[in-house]
Amino acid sequence: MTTTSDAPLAAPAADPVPVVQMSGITISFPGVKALEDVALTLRAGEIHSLMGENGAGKSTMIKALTGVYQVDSGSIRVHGQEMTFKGPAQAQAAGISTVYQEVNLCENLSVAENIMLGHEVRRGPVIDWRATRARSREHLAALNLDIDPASTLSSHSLAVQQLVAIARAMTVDARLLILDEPTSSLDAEEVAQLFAVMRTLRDRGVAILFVSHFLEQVYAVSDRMTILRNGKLVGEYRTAELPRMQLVSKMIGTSLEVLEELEENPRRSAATREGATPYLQAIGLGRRGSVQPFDLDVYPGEVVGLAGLLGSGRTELARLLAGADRPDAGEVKVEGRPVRLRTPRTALGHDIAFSSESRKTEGIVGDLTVRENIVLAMQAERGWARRIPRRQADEVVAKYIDALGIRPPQPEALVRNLSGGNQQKVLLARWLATAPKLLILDEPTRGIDVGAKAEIQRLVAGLAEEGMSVVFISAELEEVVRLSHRIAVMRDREKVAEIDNSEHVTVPDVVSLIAGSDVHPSDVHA
Amino acid sequence: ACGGGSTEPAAGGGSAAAGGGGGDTITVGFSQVGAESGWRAANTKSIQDTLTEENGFQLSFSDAQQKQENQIQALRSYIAQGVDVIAFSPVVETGWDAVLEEAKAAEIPVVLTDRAVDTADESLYVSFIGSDFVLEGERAGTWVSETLGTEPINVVELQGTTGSAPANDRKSGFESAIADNPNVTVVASQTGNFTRSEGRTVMEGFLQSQDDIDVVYAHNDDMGLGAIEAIEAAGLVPGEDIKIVTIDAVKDGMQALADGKISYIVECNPLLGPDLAEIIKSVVAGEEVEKRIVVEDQEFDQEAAIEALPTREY
Amino acid sequence: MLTDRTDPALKPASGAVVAAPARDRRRLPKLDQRFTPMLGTFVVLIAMFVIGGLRYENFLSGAVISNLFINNSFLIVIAVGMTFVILTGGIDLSVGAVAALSGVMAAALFQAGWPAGIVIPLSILVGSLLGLVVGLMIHYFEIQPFIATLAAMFLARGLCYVISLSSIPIADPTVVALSGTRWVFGDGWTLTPSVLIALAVVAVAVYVLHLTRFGRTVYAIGGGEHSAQLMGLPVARTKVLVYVISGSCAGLGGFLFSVYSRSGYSLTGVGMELDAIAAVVIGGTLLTGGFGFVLGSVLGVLELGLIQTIITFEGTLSSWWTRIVIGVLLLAFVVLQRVLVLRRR
Amino acid sequence: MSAVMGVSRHRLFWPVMALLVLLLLNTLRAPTFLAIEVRDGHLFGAPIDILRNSSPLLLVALGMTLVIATRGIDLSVGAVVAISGAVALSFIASSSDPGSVGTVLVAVVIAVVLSFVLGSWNGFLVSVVGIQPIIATLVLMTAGRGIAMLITGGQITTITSAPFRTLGSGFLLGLPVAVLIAGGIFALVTVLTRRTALGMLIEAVGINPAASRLAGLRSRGIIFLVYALSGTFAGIAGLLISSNVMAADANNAGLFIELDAILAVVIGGTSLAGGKFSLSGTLVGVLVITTLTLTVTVLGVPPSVTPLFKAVVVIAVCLLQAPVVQRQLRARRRAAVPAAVEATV
Ligand SMILES: Nc1ncnc2c1ncn2[C@@H]1O[C@H](COP(=O)(O)OP(=O)(O)OP(=O)(O)O)[C@@H](O)[C@H]1O
Ligand SMILES: Nc1ncnc2c1ncn2[C@@H]1O[C@H](COP(=O)(O)OP(=O)(O)OP(=O)(O)O)[C@@H](O)[C@H]1O
Ligand SMILES: [Mg+2]
Ligand SMILES: [Mg+2]
Repeated sequence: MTTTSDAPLAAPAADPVPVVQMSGITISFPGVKALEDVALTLRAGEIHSLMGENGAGKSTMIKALTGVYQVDSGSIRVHGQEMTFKGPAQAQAAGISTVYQEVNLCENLSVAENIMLGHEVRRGPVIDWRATRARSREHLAALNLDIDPASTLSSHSLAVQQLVAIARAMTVDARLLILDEPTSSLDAEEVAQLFAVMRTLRDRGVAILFVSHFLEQVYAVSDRMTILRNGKLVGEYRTAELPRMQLVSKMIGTSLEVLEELEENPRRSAATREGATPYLQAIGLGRRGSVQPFDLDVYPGEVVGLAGLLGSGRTELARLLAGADRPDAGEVKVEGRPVRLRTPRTALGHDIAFSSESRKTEGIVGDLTVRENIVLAMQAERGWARRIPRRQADEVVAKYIDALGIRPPQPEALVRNLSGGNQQKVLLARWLATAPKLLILDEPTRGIDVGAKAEIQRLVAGLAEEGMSVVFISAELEEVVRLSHRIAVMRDREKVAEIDNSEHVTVPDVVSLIAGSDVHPSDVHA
Repeated sequence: ACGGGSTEPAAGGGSAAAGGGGGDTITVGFSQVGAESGWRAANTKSIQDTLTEENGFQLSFSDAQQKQENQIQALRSYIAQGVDVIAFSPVVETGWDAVLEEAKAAEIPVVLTDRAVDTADESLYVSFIGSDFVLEGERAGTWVSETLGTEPINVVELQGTTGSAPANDRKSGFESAIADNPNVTVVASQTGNFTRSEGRTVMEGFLQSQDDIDVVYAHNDDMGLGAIEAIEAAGLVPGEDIKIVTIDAVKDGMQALADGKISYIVECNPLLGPDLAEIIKSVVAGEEVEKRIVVEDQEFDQEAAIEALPTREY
Repeated sequence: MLTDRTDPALKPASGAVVAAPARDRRRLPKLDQRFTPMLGTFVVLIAMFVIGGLRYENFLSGAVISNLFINNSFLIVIAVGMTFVILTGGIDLSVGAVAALSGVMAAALFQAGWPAGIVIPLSILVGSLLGLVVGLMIHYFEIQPFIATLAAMFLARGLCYVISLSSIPIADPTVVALSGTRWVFGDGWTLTPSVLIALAVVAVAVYVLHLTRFGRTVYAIGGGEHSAQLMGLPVARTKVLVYVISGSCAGLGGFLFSVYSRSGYSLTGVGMELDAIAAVVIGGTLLTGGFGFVLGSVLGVLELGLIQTIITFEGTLSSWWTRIVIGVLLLAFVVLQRVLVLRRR
Repeated sequence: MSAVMGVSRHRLFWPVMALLVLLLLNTLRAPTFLAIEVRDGHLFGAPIDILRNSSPLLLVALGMTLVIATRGIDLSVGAVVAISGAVALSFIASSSDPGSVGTVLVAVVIAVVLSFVLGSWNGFLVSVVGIQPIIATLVLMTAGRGIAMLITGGQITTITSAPFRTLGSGFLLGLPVAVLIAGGIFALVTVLTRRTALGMLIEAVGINPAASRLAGLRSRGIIFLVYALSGTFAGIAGLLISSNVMAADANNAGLFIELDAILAVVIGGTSLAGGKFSLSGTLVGVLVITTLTLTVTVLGVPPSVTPLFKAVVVIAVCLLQAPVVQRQLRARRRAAVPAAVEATV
């Protein structure tokens, strides 16, 4: 640990005129000062990471730059010229292309249109659809994505949508490309592909602003980083000169405990299941066009991880277990008794809770408060007539705001106004509050900062220890391997294997299963 | 093609018979304005009850729901069906030339009921049966002017639906009748949309804003009946503290007149069926008919009402 | 079939990169899904024609079908404008009153001796102007479309009354010629200038919605206004323009109606906005925006017209039965369409 | 000072201001406008008239608020008003003893139950069949008046029955019975939605139906319920309206009441996009509309400009509530406050 790496950098050596220079940026929302006197400098030919915990103000900073929010004070210079953008359209015209944190595309339109809207190839005033589609296909190909550009966006999983959003950002010949958590639901391969593209762009002289909670990714790709904490600037650093531990301590502002915890997180091994009845048993459960019939047992106190590539059908499998979609084959037993999970409500009645991967469309109820969002499922279970008494609700809400570190810690805040990561925490709180016996978590750690991620992992482990069953889906295989007692592997919408987790199982083992090559037969029940 | 009884046994009647026609029965297509009021319902009933098969008619009836386009479409459809006579109560006064020319070209005589059409070419229809709205307003005005206007009086007016022909005409008729009597002043005038509840609400407003109201002139009985409710609710006595004059003479209005709550009613007779039947018969027989047949409208005061009430049909 | 060529989703993109077979299996029904509501309307329409044809004499004739278009040309135009608005997730309640205003104004100006060359554009422009005001109110003052257009409805109706309380006949030679001209093709098939104008409006609308950036922005706004904004699309301008279009269509529709009836009257078009909205929704457009087609709206108008035709052909219904039967037919149409859509899914 | 500013920032500040301004206008025209006197032990005066005339609209608007909160709309309330009145009055008119309390009670129960059934029908179409609310309720809107006419035979059914008259025109404890009924139901709905979790669940369904479903809400049941309630309240409103004039007018009872109700809901600050709703806001909205109607008469606005006048008021209220205007006003006030402080020093 040297002193130089700790101190903010001196004046940038390279390009005298940065692509974007923001200084003294202050933005407040009713009740929250989201940003206070923050500066950010983006230079041509550099990948710059914006770091900070959930709610630190990263997305707000980006929106300030692109004119979504108007700054209360501060200046924005683009190529040395003072600018105030009235909206994203103007920022785009000035060569700033952005992928916002929540996928902001039009689900009703085709993939091609989402990529090309506003830049369609035209012949005179008429859109040339053939050329437009061809162009969009090129952009998709750059990301190694071979989907039909004419298909409707809503027919694709969130990850694909995220890639489409990135492809869209590439259509503009941008001088600055902003990516706000673009990798949160991508798997390793896609991330690598994205990074390759980012590097190419950087070498071409494009400035890139990158936001991610994955420290590996930040270290792998970025040249420089700016750290925010609680809406205030901590400093700007060269990546190579800032060790991880220090980065985390700067983001969190205190000791390094959390990260250590993350590292020493106990390795799960298979629980004893002899003689036990599975809490949930799926027998030949399937749905045409969505998941091939599969068998799956989840025992009390067990974490079952689902591993698979993008679009391998993990989400669809989870939805069948949660009553969100109706199966057309097979049966489900809960504690040995056959049940029919017709709706999420019936599943909830059997103490099965499901947290969806799309928090914006299927998770939060934006215009309700944090309190209401947290008690929603609890209330649904009790029925409308018996309102949860205010005091009990307050207790539950306070407990989870505290336990999950939801920020701002105001029960009356509208969930819509929370940062992405904090919205995710609210959702978790909603499900935990129902005290489920089986908790199905689809990408629960998406967009959550390191500290909170460790917190959630510990929480899941702890819940399992107390006897709760958990089905855990994550794009991060490490996480799956670290947490699960058992891992079900999905490929092409089919459950292809199941491994009992142990010390010997490694991420590459799982990867090879996903890829379709063989592993130690002893661990596999295909 | 006509599927006959096999597909729709219940529907065999209407169109098949209309098509088969011939004989003595006269096929008539009648397009009604709509069913917007009790008056209209009585009018419809009178026509449907008169133009029956026993009386030698085959009636094809349609309700335009106050839409001119529906009515034009109905007329075209009658032309296509080749009825013997078309009769209709136009929704609006203007805009009929084109379709009437088509009827003329198809040599189908057209009889207007209740409301006139505004056309330069009077040969487009053979006859118009109906009341004269302006005259109704005049008669109401004359009565007010002559009976009550011997001393200075304040009149409030409850108008019909803004822009509708009866509202326009009854207003102007009344105005012209009271024009030379300086004693009669219309102090407030507002639309009550021909309905009781709006008549009541508007009257409540008048009672709040006007210090001294002597007479209410309502464009129909219903608004007058609504006004009675408002006057009674205000602790006044209709017929004594405030006199009410209305037009229409439906049963409820006549009852109120007999009870002394309304002071005077000018009739607007909806029972056009018999007159219409007669005209149609003459037209089909090729006889000359009068271009304008003004329906016999009576006027009622309390005594007349008591006398007429037991035999009142609508 | 202009859309065939223009909409990306219609053709299975021949040159597409090969997708996984599992995905392909799902895509086929997916593709249809956007068209099923419209197809549903179409199938129901055909079914009604067949049933009507079996039930009534002369029902399945060129005259009846031609009349369906002739009697509804103005509604087609208005529904086209409404489609734009509803596609963005808005609604326009003012169209009926604006149509009346346009007609009354035209009639009044003709009465005052103005030439058709000035009156016709003016009567359309008055709609555009009101639409502009409404659009600005909705976008810049963030007033909900329902309320802004309701206020515009009062406003337009009020202006009608101010111009004239009674109906004004139109004697202008151009209008008389327009309303008198009919081209007859053989067995009852007829075309009028109004129908031609309406069809032209439909064609232009299809072109604009599917082949211009503006049109795609309309759909994008319906899919998510916020997203569209973040994508850097000209949301403000598009939203305002959509109401201008609807206003202009209402103006043109009102003028066509005044041609149809050769008069202007301040009470015309009461409830026409509901007819237009119903037609658009029956045609498969979602009120929440983003999904739907102009051609669907045309089918919707024809469907409503067909209900009216059936009522007339029935000929024995009393006033109240007329309403009940209209309600029941409407119900039958939408439920049947719903069933067709569900089935195909 | 800050208290004043706090008040002016309240959601309902501008609607309440609009109400006060209207009352002021009336008082200027008729100085005794606000006076309430006691006649025969009853309160009497324009404010009482306003309250009594607001009662039916308030009932309809209450149901409408809940329906709108779920992203729906109920166009059929006017028809239900007509049917309810028609059924009750036909029953009373045909009974042997129209004046007995028993007869009236039975009539009221029949009408309310029938309205509940009609509301449930809408709920069924929307929540189970899945038809878009505007079309689903359009069916009953169209057919409903036909049904009402069928019941009354197209005539206006008139009755004389003292107990029934009490509903609309009677007094209890000095207050109009109608006001007590509407007030009681208002209180009931407030308790029902705010003392139980129903309000929150309705809002959740309106804001994000997909998320609500996954959270385990029975959204079908909730949607069904709000339409059933809307129908029931409309039915009670129908009883009040028909009792008001002691007649059932199938054609005109409750005509366009749906528009007034929606307007009231929106003036009260509930968004048509669904979600958060405010019952007190609806109450204020209803009072604004009823007062506006009375104002037109009191001020002597000529009928031909009445719609214009209404449009201006509606636009003014909405513009003042518009976020943009609010921000401007706030900024101006902020600027003005320091100056004022300086002046006092
Ligand atoms: N529109 C808004 N209204 C009120 N508060 C807001 C609004 N937008 C953001 N905030 C608040 O501003 C703060 C910063 O949020 P921001 O979205 O920038 O965080 P972030 O750093 O992007 O977090 P995450 O990693 O979770 O995405 C948060 O406390 C958030 O609640
Ligand atoms: N309704 C649909 N129609 C067509 N394809 C669909 C539909 N729903 C999902 N898909 C496709 O099916 C695949 C499986 O989706 P699913 O969400 O189950 O994947 P997953 O394993 O959860 O992956 P992830 O959530 O990481 O994207 C995706 O590639 C998606 O594009
Ligand atoms: Mg963020
Ligand atoms: Mg998934």
